[in-house]
Amino acid sequence: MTNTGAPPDPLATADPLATADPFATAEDADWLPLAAAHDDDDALYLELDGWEGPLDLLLDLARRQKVDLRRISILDLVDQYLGYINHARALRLELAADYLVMAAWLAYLKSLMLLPRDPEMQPGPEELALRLQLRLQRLGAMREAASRLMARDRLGRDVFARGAPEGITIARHSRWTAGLFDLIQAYGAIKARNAPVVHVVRERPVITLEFALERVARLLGVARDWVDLRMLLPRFEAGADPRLTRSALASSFAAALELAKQGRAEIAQDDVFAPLRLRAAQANG
Amino acid sequence: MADPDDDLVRAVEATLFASDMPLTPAEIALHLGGAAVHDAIEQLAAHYAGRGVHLVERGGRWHFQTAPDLAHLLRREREEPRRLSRAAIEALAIIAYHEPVSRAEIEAIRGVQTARGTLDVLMEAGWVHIAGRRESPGRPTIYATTPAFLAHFGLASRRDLPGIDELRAAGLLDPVDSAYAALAGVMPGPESDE
Amino acid sequence: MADPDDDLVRAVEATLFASDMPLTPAEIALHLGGAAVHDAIEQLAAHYAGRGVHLVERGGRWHFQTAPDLAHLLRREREEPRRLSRAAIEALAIIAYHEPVSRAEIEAIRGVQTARGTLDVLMEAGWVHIAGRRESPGRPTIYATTPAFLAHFGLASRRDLPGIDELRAAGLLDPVDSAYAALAGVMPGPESDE
Repeated sequence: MTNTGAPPDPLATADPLATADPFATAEDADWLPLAAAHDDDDALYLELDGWEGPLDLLLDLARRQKVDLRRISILDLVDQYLGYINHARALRLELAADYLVMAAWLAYLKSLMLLPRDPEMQPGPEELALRLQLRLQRLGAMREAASRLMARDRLGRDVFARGAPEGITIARHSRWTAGLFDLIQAYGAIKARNAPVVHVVRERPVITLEFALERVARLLGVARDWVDLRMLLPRFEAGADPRLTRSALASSFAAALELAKQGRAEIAQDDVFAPLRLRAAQANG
Repeated sequence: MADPDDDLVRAVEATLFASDMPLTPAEIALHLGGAAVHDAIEQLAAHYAGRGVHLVERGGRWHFQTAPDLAHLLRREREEPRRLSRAAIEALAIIAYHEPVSRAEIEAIRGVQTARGTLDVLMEAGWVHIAGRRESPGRPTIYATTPAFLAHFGLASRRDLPGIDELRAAGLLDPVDSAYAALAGVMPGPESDE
Repeated sequence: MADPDDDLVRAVEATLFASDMPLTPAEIALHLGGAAVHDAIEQLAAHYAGRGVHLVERGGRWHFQTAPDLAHLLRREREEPRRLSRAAIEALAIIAYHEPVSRAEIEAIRGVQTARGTLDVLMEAGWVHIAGRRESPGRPTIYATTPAFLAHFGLASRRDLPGIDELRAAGLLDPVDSAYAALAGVMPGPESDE
């Protein structure tokens, strides 16, 4: 993204190849198995001796000029690069595209440097050359820094931490808490749980269907008049569990349906949610 | 430091430090190209004698270890209040009311198995101890409460534990169902009306 | 030995010896009940300076390690099963010298794309971590080195990176754009010419 080696606009029309970014192309491998990089004839490394892309090859060629990177001749470097690529082609080595892109770009740079200067051109060939040089310096600096870093006394290779440290730990010590009430309540619960089992089947707060059936049938008797179902519910004292009332309504309704099904009662409702009316079945009526 | 003896001492020191297991003098010597390491080991052991780390021999093998008086530094204690589990407090209650009891008896009273860890927790808390073995088949271990138990629960003696009658009066012996019903406010059954 | 200062030195020594990871002075102090450990650490580092084991600081954390000059005696015979690739080594150096740095910036320096796995390898080794995002268009992820990186390469801090001062003075840690601008005597950025 911060690729400053991007060719200027004129370059784009002059050579479509050069519009491609001459840098940032090849991908690289991550962990090398020991000394295996040369054995597998990876087409990407194409016998180019394992250069990681054209900038890497350029840096290596620049170093062969045996001068400070700030003083290298870019023209010589371009010639060396193009010579190398031509040589590789002559040997029918398969060259990765990015090396060729770089070759085209460098050939264009060389032509700019040799031709009479066009003052309109921005950036000019000097700037392109200088930027290339700056990039080579930066890559060279990092490559050197990397090798100095790797040559340091490394933990686990040259220097060692203690082989069998005892380790220091923070022991969590639990302080258990419980109160006397917890204790006697727990005991009470056990005692209650295991008290001599006297099963008293408690009456649940429900009106069973059997109960309702018997009751509704009895109250309905032979009534010829319509009776509101609610009038047939058992009466509870004030404050009684409301669930009991609901249960009575539900089972009485079910009982009414059952009686109707048996042909012993008739049911009528004038409207949705209107009171449900009930009367004894009229003989053949 | 330029003394070759010192270099050997340093090499032995580093070898023992980096090793992940105690080493015999022969193993150390093997590491160091067959040098005679006996004196160097003696020198090192003497050097470390007063320090926070000692060079010690165990069964012919040497290794560094924390000075015994500083071993407590390796474990920093941190106290965390934790509530007893329901199983633990029930087991504790049974022990308190019935002691001494065996694990089988605790389980018989609780009606469920008691995990091994439950009694460990009570012993770790210092409230229960092993009170011997019962002279019965299998000679099971029996458990009882400790003075620390009484102290923690504010009891002068086990006789201060409320008796069954008091528990009943406090409603703590009510069967679970009726206790639940009382809480839910349910009327006992529909009245039989006319 | 009865000197309380000595006791503290011994305690710090034992703690650092026993720890299986480098410790900050604050961590040591926490372990020793909040004592002021700075002087004790200094004393210990001085005591061990000439010995086979050194007490070293790496990124604010202290640990014992064998003396570097004994490496030839201690180097493990068995080969490392895997070695860092050149790509990974270069990416690591670029991160260390430029941190925090984005992937695009690494690629701009190396001139090749960085395979996705390369940075993962460095993070898996524990030497590099994600240091957030840059507040610039695209908000790219930025990377930086870890204390484990400093420990592995024997650096007390990033200032100890070999040659970092010279590189900075020569402008070699600045991007090409600003370096060019400085050389050409122009402001960075696109020139607005006719």
